[in-house]
Amino acid sequence: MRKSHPVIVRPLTTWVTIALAAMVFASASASPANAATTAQAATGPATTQPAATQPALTASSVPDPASFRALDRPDDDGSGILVVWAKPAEQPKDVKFVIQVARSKEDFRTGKFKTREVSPSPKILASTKPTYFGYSEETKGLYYTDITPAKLFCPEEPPPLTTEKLKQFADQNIITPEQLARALPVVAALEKEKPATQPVAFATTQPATAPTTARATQPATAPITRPATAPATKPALSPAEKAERKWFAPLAAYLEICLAEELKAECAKVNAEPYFFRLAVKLGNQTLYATRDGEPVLVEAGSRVNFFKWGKLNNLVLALIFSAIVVTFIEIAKRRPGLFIRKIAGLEAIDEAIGRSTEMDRPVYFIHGSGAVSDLSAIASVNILSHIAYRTAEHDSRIHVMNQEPIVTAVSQEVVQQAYTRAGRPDAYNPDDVSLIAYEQFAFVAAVSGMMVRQQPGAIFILGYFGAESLLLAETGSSTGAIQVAGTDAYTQLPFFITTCDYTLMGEELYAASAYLSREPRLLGGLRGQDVGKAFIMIALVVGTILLTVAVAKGWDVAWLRGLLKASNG
Amino acid sequence: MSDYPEAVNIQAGAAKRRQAVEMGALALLVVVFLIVSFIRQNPFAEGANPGKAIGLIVAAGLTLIMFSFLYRDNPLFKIGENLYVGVSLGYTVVITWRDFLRPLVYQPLFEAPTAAALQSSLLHLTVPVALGILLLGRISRKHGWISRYAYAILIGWGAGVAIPLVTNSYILQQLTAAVKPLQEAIGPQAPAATTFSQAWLLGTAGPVLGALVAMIGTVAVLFYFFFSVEHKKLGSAVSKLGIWFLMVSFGASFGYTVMGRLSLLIGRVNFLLGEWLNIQNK
Amino acid sequence: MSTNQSRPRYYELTRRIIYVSIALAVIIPYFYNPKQDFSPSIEVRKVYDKVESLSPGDHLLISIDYDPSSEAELYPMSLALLRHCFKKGVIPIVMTPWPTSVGIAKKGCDEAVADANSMFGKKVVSGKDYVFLGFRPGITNLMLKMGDNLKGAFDKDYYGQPTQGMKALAGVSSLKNVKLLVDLAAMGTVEWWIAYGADKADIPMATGTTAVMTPDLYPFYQSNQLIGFLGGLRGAADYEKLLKIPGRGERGMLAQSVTHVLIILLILGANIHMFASQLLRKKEALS
Amino acid sequence: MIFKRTIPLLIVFGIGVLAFVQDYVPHPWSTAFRDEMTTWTMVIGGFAMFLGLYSLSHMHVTRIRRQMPGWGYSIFVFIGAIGMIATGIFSDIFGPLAAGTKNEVDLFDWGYDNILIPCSATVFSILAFYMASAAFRTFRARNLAAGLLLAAAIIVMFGRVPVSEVVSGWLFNDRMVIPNLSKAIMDYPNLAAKRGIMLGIALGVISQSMRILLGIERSYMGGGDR
Repeated sequence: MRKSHPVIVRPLTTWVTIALAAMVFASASASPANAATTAQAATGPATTQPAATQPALTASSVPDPASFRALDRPDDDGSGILVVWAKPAEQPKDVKFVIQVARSKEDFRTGKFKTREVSPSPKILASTKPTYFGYSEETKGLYYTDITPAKLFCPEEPPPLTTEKLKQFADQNIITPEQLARALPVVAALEKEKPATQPVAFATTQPATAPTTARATQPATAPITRPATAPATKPALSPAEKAERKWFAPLAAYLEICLAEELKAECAKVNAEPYFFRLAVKLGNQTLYATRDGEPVLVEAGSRVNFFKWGKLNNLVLALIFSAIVVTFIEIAKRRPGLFIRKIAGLEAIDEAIGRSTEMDRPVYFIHGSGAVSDLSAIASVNILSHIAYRTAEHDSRIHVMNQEPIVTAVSQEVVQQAYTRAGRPDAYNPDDVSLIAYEQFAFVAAVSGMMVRQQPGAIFILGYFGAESLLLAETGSSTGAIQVAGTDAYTQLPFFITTCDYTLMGEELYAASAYLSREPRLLGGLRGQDVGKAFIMIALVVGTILLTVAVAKGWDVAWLRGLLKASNG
Repeated sequence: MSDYPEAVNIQAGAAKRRQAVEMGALALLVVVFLIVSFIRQNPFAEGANPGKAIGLIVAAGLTLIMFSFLYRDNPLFKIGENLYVGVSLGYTVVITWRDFLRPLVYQPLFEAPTAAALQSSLLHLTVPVALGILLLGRISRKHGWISRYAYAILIGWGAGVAIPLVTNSYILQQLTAAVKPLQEAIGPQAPAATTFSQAWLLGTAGPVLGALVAMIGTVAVLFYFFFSVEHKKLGSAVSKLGIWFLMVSFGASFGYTVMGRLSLLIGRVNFLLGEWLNIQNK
Repeated sequence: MSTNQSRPRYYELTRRIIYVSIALAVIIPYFYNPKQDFSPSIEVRKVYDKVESLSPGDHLLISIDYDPSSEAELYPMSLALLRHCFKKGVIPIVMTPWPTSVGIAKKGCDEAVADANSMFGKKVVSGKDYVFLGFRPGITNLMLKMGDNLKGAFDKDYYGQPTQGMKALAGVSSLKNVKLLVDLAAMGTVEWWIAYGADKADIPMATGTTAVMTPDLYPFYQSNQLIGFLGGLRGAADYEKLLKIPGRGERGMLAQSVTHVLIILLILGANIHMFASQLLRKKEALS
Repeated sequence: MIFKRTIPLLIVFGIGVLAFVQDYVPHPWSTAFRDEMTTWTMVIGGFAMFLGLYSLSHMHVTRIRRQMPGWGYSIFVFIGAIGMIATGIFSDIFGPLAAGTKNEVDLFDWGYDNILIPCSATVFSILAFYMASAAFRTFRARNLAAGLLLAAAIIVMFGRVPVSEVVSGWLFNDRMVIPNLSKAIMDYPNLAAKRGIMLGIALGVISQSMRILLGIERSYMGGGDR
């Protein structure tokens, strides 16, 4: 339901009417000449301030009209326009820049424009956004602001579901006449219950909208969460009324999504139109426009849908460079096999541990981390599992694979089954040996710890991504006297594995394992590529620091160098 | 699963006797626990909230059972462990249904309020639902491979997304923080140094030295991880430096974490003493 | 590598001695509350000073973003903050975006209300001196909604009283009217509260987090998006110290000190033992 | 072979490339694709729950059926699971069996509060004991590296608690020496190692992703090209 795209789009005229109505009050007395008082009336208390305490605004506080420009924000989905102007010669305290936005030149005259006020600060300097404005010296004297027309011209929330809306939906064949007839009394009753200004709040108790919020808000670190249910607050209703409301709830949720989608489409449309801008400075109740030939300067711009996030250019280049290095070395390795690779003790120990386990007639434990199958650490551990399962099958030893994630369980079962087949003992594979032990982090710990103490494994492999369970597992494991090999890319858990396990694969060694174990030339080539990448980073680190230190000492401007390494979110 | 004999390390007769003694002790402990619980939290007292009181007793009992594993494995722990596994399983099933399957699959397909809604649900859900069903093919031993289609999607997505993600959050963010002029290491409001710790640890000289140490350490650690360089001569010296940095870091992280973990234990003690035994410590 | 059978007896013994001593080191301080000497960190002091600077009748919003599993570290913070509010006459608005946190949030309010009576002799009344809004779903959406219309986001408080016209909420129409926002979080909600709550409404914000999460907060503190923060049990203890009302935080710090020193002594003892036996062996080899 | 291996590998490649590209494209199509994929992963993840349920139950049912040692305890798994599922169904306002409003605290919540939370909090808190015993057992200054580990651990551990202020007051006549030293260790050497490991991991991830996308790394599909 969340994904539904209503086919209808509410006629544009409806919105225009609403927008017009909303502006009637503001525009009643407004004309271009006294637009300032209108804007200022909104902020209120300024009128009561004695004018004497305010220094007068002079022409030198007005930005150069020639510098005033508006342009498409270059790396977005068509929702933003950048407005730029030069820093004026003088900036009295508490001065504000006022940007007025309208759909047409006419609208300025009739007062149908929206305003955005910005206080001058170093934060709005164009030089803070090199992605948009580059690194030229000029940007240090330019101010900018980001304008999303939909935020100014569209309502923030979709309209409430009213009886009229319901009728409209019926007209548009979204709901059937029968549904309309049944829903009307419910909506009418609900409208009466709620204060007029509040929307009918089904969405808060309706699960149909839950996935959207669940996805957007589920934090990575969130512990177990329970579903969202609001306390119900209802007046006494007859059973029949209750039943009707229950029937209506899913429909209402769906229609509310329709309304939201309509608003979204409307916003996209509003964003796509071209707009006109004027610039003024405001201090208390004084306003001065940036003018040319006595008329306020007008600039025009429209927002476009773009195809590249320019802020991520360095990210893309770096990702491509590293990928290219890896691919190159894979190719080289194909032609020249036998690349050198240093000894990794933790991986050398695998065979020894399995051998010892076999001698003592004890099982081998393989404990997966909590990563999902799309986490690369889980794949890396599965790759090692493939090797370990093959060896245990050869030795006729028994392996137990412990999982806490169902899909990793499935992949592990596949891998172990294949490994047993390769070793020529397909019948020895028992699906119960590769099992989900428990769903929750600490239930997993309790169950695995219990099994360890009871079965006394000879070798324990703890590989993947781990949270706090790392030490709990490793310490119990060490008390059983088994050889323990751990490996994780969770930096915070490494100290615990280092102290309690016999061998630890640290960070990238976990990823190197499958190449190391298989000695396949192409995989080894990937490792060599990784090393070249590391050298690249080491050089960047040292040279970059020296360059910047010298630059600061000499007073050079190397903002671009920092921009080169700047991370960009979003 | 556990068809290995449980580790028996004492001779049979002695073991039996010991087992009997242990069972007796456990039974005694349970009785004592219940008596104490009912004295401190009587669910049937007047004005008591029986749900809450029984809840407290159960929670306290499970807390003690889980701690009993520290002494040794015992029947009560086995019960607690399996119950815990079961409850967490049931909990996950319910939550998966409530938060994912019902709103994402069941309601859009089987409770679609209108024809248009159903159509759009079919459009968006047919493939993932089919993949989800393919995943269940894993249950079959022979046709397990059909589940590959489902996880191929997840693995491909994970691998593709990972590259820009780690480039941003691991490489670029680390480089942004690491590549800085040394002058910046000195904070804008470096205190005037009057004591040793201010001068050296927070003042001016310390941070610059610290920034240098951090840079050298990073390079040394990176070098330690080189796979294609044998650790000999100069290489051996640098990688040794890398190991030293790693060791200091691991020691520090270990020491840093102790406090957080102890807080959890303090929390449990507060629960047992303050809530279950109801001992106020004001 | 030895197995259980061949493992020397004293291994199991030392293990149990360690467990028992740790348990005692945590349990005994529960009953004692001596004066401890430590200086509160600057980050905590800033939060305290901010609350101290509020005048009676000002509002402070506390979001409870932890569930019972993080009670040990964050509950003392809730208590200290609420006590401070009641002491000053500041009106705390308590809410949670997590259904699992309602119980613990309510517990904190009830305990602080009782304390206000016994400690400051004030009769604190729900709806007049504080508000407990309970839980609403939506998390980020809820934050945005509160930024626009707080009484719309929570039309009733936890006890079913309508927020419209509530005495405690006089003058509060949105987050913008709140003087300080405090997020007590064990989950990754701090970033959301910064982005969707404090930054949007342009109000100061502080946090209280678990010790593990705290180091990640420094960037926000440096950029002034957080005026200060309470980190782990130590943060709670610092706040209690400033407030001069000892509580679980300070008592917890006693247990922490004792246990930390105990562990350090254990490590040192083990090392002395190791060196001593090495020396002894060398002597034996010589003789 | 085509259906068993080639097509899945092509899927991995195709989805992987699209996933890579979408991160750099702000266009609404890219957002729509990402949303679609998120839904897919959530739906597949939802079905995976059945797989986990099957795997776990199968293991315990086999234990009970074959009367393996300790099989009686497996019954408690089903008691817990069925109890939670039943209360989950009965106490859910949208469930098939309950109508009307949700009670203040229902049985499902009761199970969560009084079984799940205490168990996980207690198992978690056992860490405090394990940290002490692990430290006692392994923090021995056998060589320089181990000595550094030990020294850093002791300094940081001590610097975190209030006593360190008193002690550094006695020893150095400067209350903050030990806490500040502990902070300096966290800020510089610790940061350096952490950074080195993270950068290394990043390259490992990129290299592994490339190997997976190109189909060179395929052990997860049963491996066996050796």
